[in-house]
Amino acid sequence: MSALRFQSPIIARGAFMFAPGEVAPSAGRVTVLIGPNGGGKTTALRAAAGMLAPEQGAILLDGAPVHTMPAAQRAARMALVAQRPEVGAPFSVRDVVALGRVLRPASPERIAHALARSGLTQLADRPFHALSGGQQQRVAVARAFAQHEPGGVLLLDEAFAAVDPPEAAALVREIRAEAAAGATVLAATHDLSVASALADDVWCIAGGRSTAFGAARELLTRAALPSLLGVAVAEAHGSRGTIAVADYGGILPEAPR
Amino acid sequence: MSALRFQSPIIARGAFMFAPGEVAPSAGRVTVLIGPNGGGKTTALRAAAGMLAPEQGAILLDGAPVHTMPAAQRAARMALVAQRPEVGAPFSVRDVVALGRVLRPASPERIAHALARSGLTQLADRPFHALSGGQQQRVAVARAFAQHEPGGVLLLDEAFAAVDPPEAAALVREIRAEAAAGATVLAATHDLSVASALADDVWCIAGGRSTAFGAARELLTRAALPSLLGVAVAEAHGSRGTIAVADYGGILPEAPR
Amino acid sequence: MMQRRPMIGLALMAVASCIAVAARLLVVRTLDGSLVVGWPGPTLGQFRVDAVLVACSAGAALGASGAILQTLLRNPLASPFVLGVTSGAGAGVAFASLAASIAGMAAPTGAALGAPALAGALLALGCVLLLSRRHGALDPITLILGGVIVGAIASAGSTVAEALLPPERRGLLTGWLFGRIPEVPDMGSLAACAAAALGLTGLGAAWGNRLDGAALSDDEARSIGIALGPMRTAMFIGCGVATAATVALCGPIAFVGLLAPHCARALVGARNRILVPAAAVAGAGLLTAADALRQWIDIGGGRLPLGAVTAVFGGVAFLVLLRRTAAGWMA
Amino acid sequence: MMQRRPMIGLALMAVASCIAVAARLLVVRTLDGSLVVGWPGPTLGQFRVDAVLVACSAGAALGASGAILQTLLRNPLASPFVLGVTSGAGAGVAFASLAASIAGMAAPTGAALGAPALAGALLALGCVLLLSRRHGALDPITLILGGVIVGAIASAGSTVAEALLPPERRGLLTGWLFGRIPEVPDMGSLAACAAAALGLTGLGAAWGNRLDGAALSDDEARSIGIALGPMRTAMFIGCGVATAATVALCGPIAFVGLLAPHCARALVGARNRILVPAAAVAGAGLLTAADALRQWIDIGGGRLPLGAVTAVFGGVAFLVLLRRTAAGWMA
Amino acid sequence: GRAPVEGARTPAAGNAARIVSLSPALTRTVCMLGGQGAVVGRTPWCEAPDAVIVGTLEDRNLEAIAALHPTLILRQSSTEDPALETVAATSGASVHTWHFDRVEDVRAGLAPLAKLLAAGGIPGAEAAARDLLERHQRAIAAPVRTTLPVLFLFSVDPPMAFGAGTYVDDLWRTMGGANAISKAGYPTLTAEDVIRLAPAAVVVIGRGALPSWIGSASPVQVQVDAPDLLEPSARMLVDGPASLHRVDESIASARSGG
Ligand SMILES: Nc1ncnc2c1ncn2[C@@H]1O[C@H](COP(=O)(O)OP(=O)(O)OP(=O)(O)O)[C@@H](O)[C@H]1O
Ligand SMILES: Nc1ncnc2c1ncn2[C@@H]1O[C@H](COP(=O)(O)OP(=O)(O)OP(=O)(O)O)[C@@H](O)[C@H]1O
Ligand SMILES: [Mg+2]
Ligand SMILES: [Mg+2]
Repeated sequence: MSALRFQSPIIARGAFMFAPGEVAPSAGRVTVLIGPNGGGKTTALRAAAGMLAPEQGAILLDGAPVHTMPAAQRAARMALVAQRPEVGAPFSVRDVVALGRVLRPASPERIAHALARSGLTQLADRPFHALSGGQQQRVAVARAFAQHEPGGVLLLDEAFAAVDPPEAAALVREIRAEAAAGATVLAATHDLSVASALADDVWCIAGGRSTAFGAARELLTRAALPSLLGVAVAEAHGSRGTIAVADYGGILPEAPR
Repeated sequence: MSALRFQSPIIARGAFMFAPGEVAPSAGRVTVLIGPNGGGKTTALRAAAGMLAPEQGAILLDGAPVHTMPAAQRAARMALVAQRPEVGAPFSVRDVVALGRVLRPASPERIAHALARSGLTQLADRPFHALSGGQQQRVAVARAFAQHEPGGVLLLDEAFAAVDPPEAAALVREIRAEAAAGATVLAATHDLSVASALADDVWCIAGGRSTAFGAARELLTRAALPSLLGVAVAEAHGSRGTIAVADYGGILPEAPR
Repeated sequence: MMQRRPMIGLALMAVASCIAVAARLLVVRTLDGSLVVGWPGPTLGQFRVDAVLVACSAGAALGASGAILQTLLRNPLASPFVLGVTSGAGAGVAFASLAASIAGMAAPTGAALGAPALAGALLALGCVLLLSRRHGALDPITLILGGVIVGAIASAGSTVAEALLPPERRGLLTGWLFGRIPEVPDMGSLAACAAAALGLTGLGAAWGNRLDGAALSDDEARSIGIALGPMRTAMFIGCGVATAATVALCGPIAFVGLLAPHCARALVGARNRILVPAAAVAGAGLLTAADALRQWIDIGGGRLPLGAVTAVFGGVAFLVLLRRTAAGWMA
Repeated sequence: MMQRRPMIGLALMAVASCIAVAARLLVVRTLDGSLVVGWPGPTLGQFRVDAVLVACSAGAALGASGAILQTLLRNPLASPFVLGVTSGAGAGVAFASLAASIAGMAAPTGAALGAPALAGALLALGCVLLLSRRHGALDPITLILGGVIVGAIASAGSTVAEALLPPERRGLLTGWLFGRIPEVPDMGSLAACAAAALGLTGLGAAWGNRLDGAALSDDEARSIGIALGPMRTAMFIGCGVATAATVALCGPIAFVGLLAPHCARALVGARNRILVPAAAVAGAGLLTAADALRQWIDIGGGRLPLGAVTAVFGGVAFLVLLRRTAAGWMA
Repeated sequence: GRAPVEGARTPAAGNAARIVSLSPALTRTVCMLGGQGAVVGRTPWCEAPDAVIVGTLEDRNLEAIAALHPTLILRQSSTEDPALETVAATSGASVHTWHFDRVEDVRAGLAPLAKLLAAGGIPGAEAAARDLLERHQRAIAAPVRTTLPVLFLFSVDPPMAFGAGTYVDDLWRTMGGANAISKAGYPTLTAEDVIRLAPAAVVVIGRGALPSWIGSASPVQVQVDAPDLLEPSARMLVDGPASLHRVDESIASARSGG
């Protein structure tokens, strides 16, 4: 089980300063990142993946700073799904997913399993660029599945944003299963229903600072969320627990709107 | 008020065949497109914007086929927010938004107003590429606002997917206001809470075919949605009506998960 | 990096170009090695004025073409050269020389080279445009590759023609293929080139916002009302014709069309409304400055070839700007 | 278009290349104009064998470099030429010739050109790499622009040196700058080039999957474990050295490094594990075929220049593939 | 042991010379020494129509040369060509390299070349060489009338001149003339340079229309179609002075007439 730890890293990106303080997402749990656009969720995930060098402080993976770790070593323990996947060559879906194991042995079964987990089995031989937006996003998730080893770190940057509800439900199950198997999962999302299903813990980042870190049960509530996100929240009672939902308005029965 | 009409267009994209039959989104109403990944939502919106030429049938804007309409004329009546906005040059946010009026007079006030509606006033002079993913998506929406004239058509392809809840709430209000002012709005989304707030009508597309078209009140319900989308649905009661929400699971009180 | 004050950059470049013009008009180094400053009287003065007019027209046409092509092809390596037009013009001239030689006529020079250069350039442009029609629309990647290949084949054609020419005629052709700023230009060619430069710069500035729009994805560009296909075709033809006019006047002049837009972009930013005129000014200044430098440098073998001076001078200028602004092609 | 059967494409190319080799070895056009098939005996046969070895080594080195560079720079116009290495080598040779001329020594030829070519190439490569370090990592756009500019400046340097050379030495340099396949190569240079070609092809194939990974965004490439910075640097140096070895052996040979990868990509797809060897095979075949063709074609002025035959033959092959597969750089 | 070569011509009987010349100037000189029948291989620019083209100095076709079974291979260069030596060895030929820069180089090369031809079964060659040298000496003995500096251009766009130390400069100055260019070599000039030089006359060697600006450079402009002045061959030695005399006449009459 890997231990990921934000040790007061400070990262300046132009006018923006990322300074979340001390945060340690727990292994075996899913930590969901929420917060306003430009708050720093992507910055947090990229920094956790070693893509950004902190000017002060550090982000540690099992005690070692991630951004100075050799890429291959880091990749063996940590997989990232970027907010905007890019593939600059005419590869097939399977080719792209196999890249998750570019440095380690990749049995065809393993790749096939990763494809299946993201619902891509039918699409495996299609050119990546002939897929729809949501399908492409699922390819990136499948690549992370192929790369991920039990007990590693999974960093998901809005990996659900373009995914349809049934596939999102499947991905939620898969990711929770990884966490149950010991993975440290850090997932950014704006979708409170995804967050409700996925989160053990919630980390809220705004203006580059942590504004809250705690159990989902306490933070993903009608009481706590409005002050964290600045939006009205309603609650639905699903078959497997309470679901928080942003209240943008809804459907009024009969009466004209 | 513009009348947009899908007159049994048939568009083949590789193995995929888009053949939705006769569909006419109403002017003055918001039609929300839902459906599985790869179902054809983006194809529908691109075809509506005149980007794809139907092999049979047609998509008509006030009786004229959109894809043969001169681009400038079409742009004056129809604005598109693409699923994946791209800006290939180092422009500022304001520059990008001003492109919405590239062919028509653009008063600085109009651009400023469009920026304000997407919550970008503070970011107007930042380079587009220094924005976060959600901020970039809002820039694309602001460009469409700048372009849109009352009574025109707004085509939004998952324009909310990366947007944070308070800004999504604001955009929902702005878009509903446009519809109230006579716009024909066609918006694809996977987020049922956005759909609940936005939709007058719902158009469900799967496998390139329309699987349902009807009033949101009838389709965005716990009864209708599971068969349309293949996912369990819960309902929340917001301050302004019922909100449908995908039931991926939720937060269970106290007991360990 | 975002450019906040593009007008200041443009003004700076205009001033630098004016200095280059003044330098070319007023300073020479004579063959005996002394620098002479001053107006040389009407005859020689006319030479200098004409050379400046040629350098400014050609430089502006190449700079504006390069800026437009880099925007439209979304490739920082794009330049009038990649359209294949330059090589096409070279091949036109080479085959005209060969034909004259076979027919026993005098080798064509000066104005007589304008027609074959133009013919070769337009032929190459036509081939490239035909090759890169895909599903009815011009595809940037196919266009860029098609242009390079057509250019390569045309260059090969010139090489062959050159190899077949008798040696005493070959020098003439080789001299032409190096590119030069004629001090006594053919006035028709000069007028054509100046008109092309002005027209293209004006078009680029007037359509600057539409060109900006081409930086979006194809769908988004079309959705804001840009008729992408016709605009690409029109702009490519415009750039091709301007380049052809330049080659007819001066022969193939390398690098200006590549470097001037990058220098301009580093100073005024990426908005085409200002970038295209700025690239035209940069091209004019660069070529005039290179021609002026050529008049001053004497390393023992007579005047240096224009292309060499342009590449060194423009290259160094670009490298400085590249380092200084830490801005490149993007962001 | 997706390529389902890359191995078939590779086999096809290998067969075509073998045919080219056999053709170069066994077919010549005699003085009276007829094509004759047969083995000419040991002495002349050795010439043919050596020419084939040179063409295959050089073509393979250039093809593999081009494929790797196009992948790493994410630009279909990338080629060994844009690294500035080719022009750097040319400048090295030009200045060596000039120095020899000034020192009153005999003009360097053959093996004696290897050292200055290599020195010039490596110097240029070093400059490009230094220029394109940004925040410690190599930036593709800066590298591509820096390479073009350094190349332009180096070419200008050769032109200047050429202008300063006495005319009887100039021809030799010009001949060298055209590129040629020596029939009696310097064996050290040949061995170096062959080793570079094999090494680079092997490296490209072995690291093929990592190179594929470089097609992802920088973040994603790093996240799957690719040390992007070191890999880019290593690959650029590898391509630079291979190109330098080629130029030392044959002079600057244009287009092969640009065309061979595109031909290969059209036949075997974009996976580098196969693309790099395929581009090497394509380069070897292309250059050998061009050298063979050149022995057969006589349009009245002796053999055609190698560069011209390569450009026409390779260009036409590429255009056919481009049309046939309707596949290009992407998707 | 000579390797059997496909398409080879039958080797000539006895010691008859079979010459491959890789230099137009050397080809011309060989012909003037009576060896036109012996030239079997040439460059595209050599005037020896019976010979086949075997390439150029830089791009010689080794197989084609070997197939000709030459006895003499003539080059004009400042470097050696080891590969060519290898080929020559297979057919028992010898490779001879000259380096013609100045008039003296051409003069000095004449006797050795004639000796080679004589040894190759062209008996009159040595006498012809002596005769050529005599005619040359006679031709340059007559002084020119124009002593003011004259500019010799072999290209007008851009202007390129015969500078100091070139064979035209040598001839003209030996004949008492003065060259307007004091730089060595073949400098490229600008039109303004030419006008600033203000030579007594501008001489353009070659054909083709003269640009109008030449008129501003000097009141006297002379154009001569004198190929003998464009290559360092024996023809240059013999006919070059005559061409220069014609130039001198034109200059003199133009000056007195104007
Ligand atoms: N360039 C293309 N070439 C071939 N097929 C394509 C191409 N683009 C999309 N398709 C196919 O068209 C189908 C519909 O895609 P579309 O993008 O319209 O789906 P969508 O409903 O928008 O999905 P998503 O929810 O993922 O955005 C998909 O099956 C996809 O594979
Ligand atoms: N390349 C860059 N240069 C300068 N500033 C940047 C750059 N990329 C991001 N930023 C800034 O960093 C801040 C945080 O961005 P980040 O992408 O981490 O936000 P986020 O929380 O992921 O937002 P979103 O919900 O929109 O994805 C933003 O204010 C943005 O403007
Ligand atoms: Mg983000
Ligand atoms: Mg879509």
